[in-house]
Amino acid sequence: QERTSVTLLYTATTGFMTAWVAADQGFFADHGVDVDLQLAQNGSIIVAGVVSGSAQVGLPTPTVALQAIENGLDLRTFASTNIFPETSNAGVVVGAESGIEAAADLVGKTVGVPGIGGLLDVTMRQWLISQGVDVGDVNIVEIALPQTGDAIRAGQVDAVASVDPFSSRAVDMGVGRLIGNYLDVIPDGSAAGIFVTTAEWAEEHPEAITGMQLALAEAADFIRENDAEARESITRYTTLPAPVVANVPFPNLGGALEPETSLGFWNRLALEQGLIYELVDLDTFVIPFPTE
Amino acid sequence: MTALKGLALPVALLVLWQLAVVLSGMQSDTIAAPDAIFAALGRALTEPAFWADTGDTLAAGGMGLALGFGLGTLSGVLFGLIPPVGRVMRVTVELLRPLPAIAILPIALLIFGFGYRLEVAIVAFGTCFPVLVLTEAAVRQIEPRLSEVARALALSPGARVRKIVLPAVLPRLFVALRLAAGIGLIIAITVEIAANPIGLGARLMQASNSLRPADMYATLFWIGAIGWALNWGMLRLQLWLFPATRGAAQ
Amino acid sequence: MRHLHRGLWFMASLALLVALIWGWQVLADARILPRAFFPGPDRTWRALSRGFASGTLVADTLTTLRRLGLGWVLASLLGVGLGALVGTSKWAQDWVAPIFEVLRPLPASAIAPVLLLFLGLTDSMILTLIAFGALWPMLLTTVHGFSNIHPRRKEVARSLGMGRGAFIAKIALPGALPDIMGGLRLGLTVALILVVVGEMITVQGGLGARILLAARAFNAAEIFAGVALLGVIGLVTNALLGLVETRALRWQRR
Amino acid sequence: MLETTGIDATKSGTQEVLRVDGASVRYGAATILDGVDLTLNRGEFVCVIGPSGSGKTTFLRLLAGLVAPAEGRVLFRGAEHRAPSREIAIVFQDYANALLPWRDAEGNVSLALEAAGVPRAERAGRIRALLSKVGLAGSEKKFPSEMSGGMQQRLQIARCLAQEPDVLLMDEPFGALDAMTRQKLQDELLGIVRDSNVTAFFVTHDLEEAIYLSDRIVALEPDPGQVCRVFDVTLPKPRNQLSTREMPEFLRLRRELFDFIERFEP
Amino acid sequence: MLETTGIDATKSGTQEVLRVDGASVRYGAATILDGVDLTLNRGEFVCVIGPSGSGKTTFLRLLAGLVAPAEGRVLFRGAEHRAPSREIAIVFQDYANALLPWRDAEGNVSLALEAAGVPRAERAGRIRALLSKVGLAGSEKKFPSEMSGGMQQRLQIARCLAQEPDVLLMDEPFGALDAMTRQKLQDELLGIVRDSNVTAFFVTHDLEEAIYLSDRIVALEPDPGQVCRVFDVTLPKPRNQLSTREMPEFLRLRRELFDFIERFEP
Ligand SMILES: Nc1ncnc2c1ncn2[C@@H]1O[C@H](COP(=O)(O)OP(=O)(O)OP(=O)(O)O)[C@@H](O)[C@H]1O
Ligand SMILES: Nc1ncnc2c1ncn2[C@@H]1O[C@H](COP(=O)(O)OP(=O)(O)OP(=O)(O)O)[C@@H](O)[C@H]1O
Ligand SMILES: [Mg+2]
Ligand SMILES: [Mg+2]
Repeated sequence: QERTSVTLLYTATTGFMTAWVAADQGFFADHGVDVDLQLAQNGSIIVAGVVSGSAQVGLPTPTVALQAIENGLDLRTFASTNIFPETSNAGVVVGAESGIEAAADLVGKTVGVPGIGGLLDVTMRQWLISQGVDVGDVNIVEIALPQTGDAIRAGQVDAVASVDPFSSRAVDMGVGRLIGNYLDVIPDGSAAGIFVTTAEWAEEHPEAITGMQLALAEAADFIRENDAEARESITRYTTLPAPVVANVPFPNLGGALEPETSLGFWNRLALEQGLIYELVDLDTFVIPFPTE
Repeated sequence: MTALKGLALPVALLVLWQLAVVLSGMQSDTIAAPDAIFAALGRALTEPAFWADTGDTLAAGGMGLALGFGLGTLSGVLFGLIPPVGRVMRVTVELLRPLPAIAILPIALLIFGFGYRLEVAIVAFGTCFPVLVLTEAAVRQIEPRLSEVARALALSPGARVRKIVLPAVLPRLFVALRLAAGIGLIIAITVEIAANPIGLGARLMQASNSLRPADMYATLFWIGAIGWALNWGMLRLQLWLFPATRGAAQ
Repeated sequence: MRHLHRGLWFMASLALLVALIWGWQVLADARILPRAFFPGPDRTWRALSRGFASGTLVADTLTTLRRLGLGWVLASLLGVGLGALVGTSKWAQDWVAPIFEVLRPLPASAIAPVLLLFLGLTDSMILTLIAFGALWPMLLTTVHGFSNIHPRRKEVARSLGMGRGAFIAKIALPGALPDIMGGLRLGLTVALILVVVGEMITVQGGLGARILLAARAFNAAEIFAGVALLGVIGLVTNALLGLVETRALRWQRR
Repeated sequence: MLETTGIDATKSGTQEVLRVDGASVRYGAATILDGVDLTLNRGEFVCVIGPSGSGKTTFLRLLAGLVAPAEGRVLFRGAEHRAPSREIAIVFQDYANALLPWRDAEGNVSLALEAAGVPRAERAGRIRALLSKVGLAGSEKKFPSEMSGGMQQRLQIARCLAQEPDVLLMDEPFGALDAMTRQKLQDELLGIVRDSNVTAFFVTHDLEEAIYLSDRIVALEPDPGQVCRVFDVTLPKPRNQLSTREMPEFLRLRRELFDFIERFEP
Repeated sequence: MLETTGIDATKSGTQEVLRVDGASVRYGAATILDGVDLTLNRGEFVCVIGPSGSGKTTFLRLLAGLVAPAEGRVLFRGAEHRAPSREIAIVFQDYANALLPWRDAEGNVSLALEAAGVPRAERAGRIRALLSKVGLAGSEKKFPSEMSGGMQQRLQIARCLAQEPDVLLMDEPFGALDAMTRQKLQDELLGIVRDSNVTAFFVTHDLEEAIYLSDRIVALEPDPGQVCRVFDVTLPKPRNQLSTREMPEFLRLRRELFDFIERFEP
């Protein structure tokens, strides 16, 4: 059997653990794919890495991938990392003594997000809209997630749309308080992150893609049975302190992609918020799992 | 003695910092006390991976600097010596020169992907133009009498550059090189922070993302130390290369 | 006569630029450059005019210009002032200069997180970032200019009984002016870089933020539009500085 | 006012201004001047001659307080003198470096007035007078780079005169001038020294010039520089370019100096 | 080989080397030289005198090809001459700027030899000979900044001689030298001109020097610079510092030149 080498770009988010486990436990290798995992500094450069050929596969969030397609980059996706609902603590963190209780109180306030135009940002906006707030009345700025606690304490921002472990840490430090999980607006089954490659590479290596799909399915099964090994992989790839990792809840593991269920929500959201100008043809975009 | 004086102020600042952290009993994901930082640095210095990262940054930055500095001096000398060339290129250079290297990162990323090539290209772009401008100015400001001596001796263009132009501009070229090295290091680190998953910048970013401020500041200190050592080494080199400056005391 | 001469060269230089842009268009039309990330001049131009028509690009440009100007002036005052201090005072050379040497190589972008912490996502954070980063070229060139003053001129000052202030104002500064002007130019370039970096970090408006967002959305035409505007800003500010320089260095023409 | 080594300074008599006591100057290991003695009195005109490289410039720098003696002392008005003073003006041999290239002729003269705190309103008039005294009327707006060598040197002289010094140290100030300009400036200088009772120390390699100007001529011997002879010039004053130069005493001195200096033919 | 304006160049007769035809030089709006004519023949020694600022240096720069005439022409060996050539050596008035500060004495002389492609092995010997000819033996390793003014000027002369030029243009080369060194170098120079049949163009403000050296003396009139008189010097050769200077013809010429130049007193 011919072997394929693949460089896979990821960011240190626990949601991507199926890929780590599949690599650590040799599932990829079992299916003829030698995967080299490479950490990207931030999510926004993952697609660029794939397009330039530095990596063959990347793990961006769906909105990013949709925008890339809109702007003429021909991409394919073949699996999801994890799917909603999120199990971990995500939510809008506000100052403990700020008096902000609900979305409506954020009008006129400054809210930090990890990346404007990123998944958390657009979702948070959608949440604001669903709570009857005009997004234009909220000042949305970027901050790095690790600074969630410090930024609120220093008064740089009034609230942060954060995720774990940063949101829990801010709460534990007594700096902040959660006022609601904005990720609730996302329909169950939507993909949180997807495995993306270029159309060109996908056409040339169909068997490698199938191999990876199978390996990811095996990894998901493995994680459900072997908690300790899975946490080891998390520690290795996030370099988070071990006590933090011990308390991290596992994500809702994904796998096969259903165009409408997995990505339909993101496609419409991106259109509504003006990130794309027409809906992306999801059936071309998604490479389905092999039917056994 | 002089070295001691130089150390006084930084040491005082460090002590103040340590005191501030201890007294305020601060617990934070972004600030660490000097003692924790030095402990982290000590630990890092024994890791091979740390040295590999240092090597990556120096190699990528160094290659970029070599390329940028080479291109910059060459075109600077050319532009300075043959004013028509400099004048014709003027608007183009002036338009490209101030472009922040970091603004072309998104595009460079799509072309070069990750790794050395990306970093080398951006560092070269970022250092080439400052060097060009400084070299051109230095060449223009050569004592006109010396240019006349060169003309009177009918020195060939090559000899003119080697015997008159370069020695006359070398001290200023060194200032340019020192500056460019600083800029090169900044750009290399910035590229690594923003995109390139190699080197000290990536380590810095990783430390900051995984809530290890002591490691982050240790890396920052290390970067500072490298820059400082680079500069110090170049000053030595200058004294060694230009013994003629010794008579300038009078 | 001389003006005419200079004007002609400027036109020639402009013509070269136009030719280069035309070549780019040809390459883009021939699809030699990948369209997705190399939009031709035509698409860049369309992005520019769209931005100007909606007014957002004008606002961003003005924001960037204001920050650039303030930050650069701040950096210049600090750089030349500290440079003069180090260049003329043995004391400062011994006690203060070493810490500059330690601080200088610190990548300004790396201290941004620390600045963010103290100053927040504000203009003052961007300005401090610029001041910290753009200070060094001016400081270095000023020190260099000061240390290269001909010893005879120092002796003239001594024999005229000039104080330190008069020496700096009348002999050292004007003598170091060619070097300082070079530093100011370089500082402007660095300041422009840092404005962009700062805006990319804070995403508080300005061309840097605009380019960042365009890059996130893979909108290459808008990236190029932003980059082109930055180029023009650099060109114009430098030309202004060049005018000041020729006026200040009139005596140098021989 | 002729040569005296009197140390006692009384108002009416010879008044010592500058004194060098057994001073030596070294650059690194090389001894340039070795045990030099000299006393300059108020209103006196002393010229220094000696072969090229004998240490004339170094001697002048010692008197100016620009170099410190390795041995011996230099006294200015009785007090040890280690730094330059505004009362001592220096005309440097390398005029090109001593002028500020970014100031025009006016500006360069103005520098001395500014240093002395002369109010702005007064300056313009004094600058014009000084420039025309050295024959630079009409070149007020020229930058040094637009002047001939002789013009630059005259500009430096004008700046030194603007200082209104008590002592005027001049290092081959007329070396770049043509014969006529030179003679005119010689007479101008003698007039200034006479009128304002300035003490002049004048380095030259022109023997006739030395005789014409001096009350006393100091001859330096090279390797290392030493005062090897002092010639008293007893020619009557005021001097005259035609008659003085034809006096037998002038011709005698000229021959004597010439014979002296011939010994050091390189 | 005395003054002739013969244009015809035959091997044995007067051979024209440099010729200036109605040349004018302008800096911006100012006319510095106006319609100057002069012919220099092979082996001839021509001195230029004139008041300070009259355009002597400019005239020399014109002959050197360092400035182009706004009107008229300069011909070198019959061909239009607009750029400097290695066959024409120039001794600049501001010697301090004309030396390479980063090379020592040897290195500065070596520059000319390198330019002429002299093999490395030969250079050392020739450099030593040249330096000792100008009295700088023993100063081979000194940098210009460690030399006195006169030494720097002699170093520049050595470099020009190393060029082995056909034409030697000198701008007040002996201005910074003492009388003895000066006389020695004058004789040295005359010897070189005689032996190697060099053409010399020599700017000076010392009238006696001009007479002693010249076959012909060109006098410049200022504002704008013009050749206003040419004096032929018919003193016998070889010349001698003592006897030549005492000849009646020498004294007559001296008086004539002096009267001439006095007209331009500033
Ligand atoms: N900075 C220096 N370092 C070493 N030696 C020096 C320095 N300056 C001068 N000298 C030496 O000191 C000696 C005397 O120099 P000085 O300039 O005083 O001579 P001078 O009599 O003025 O000569 P000239 O008439 O040529 O100007 C020379 O031999 C010179 O080489
Ligand atoms: N670059 C220049 N720009 C404008 N004017 C100049 C320039 N160079 C020289 N001049 C003017 O040209 C005239 C002649 O100068 P030049 O140097 O030829 O005189 P010179 O005869 O050599 O005088 P000196 O004996 O004092 O050296 C002077 O009036 C001078 O001011
Ligand atoms: Mg001297
Ligand atoms: Mg001249």
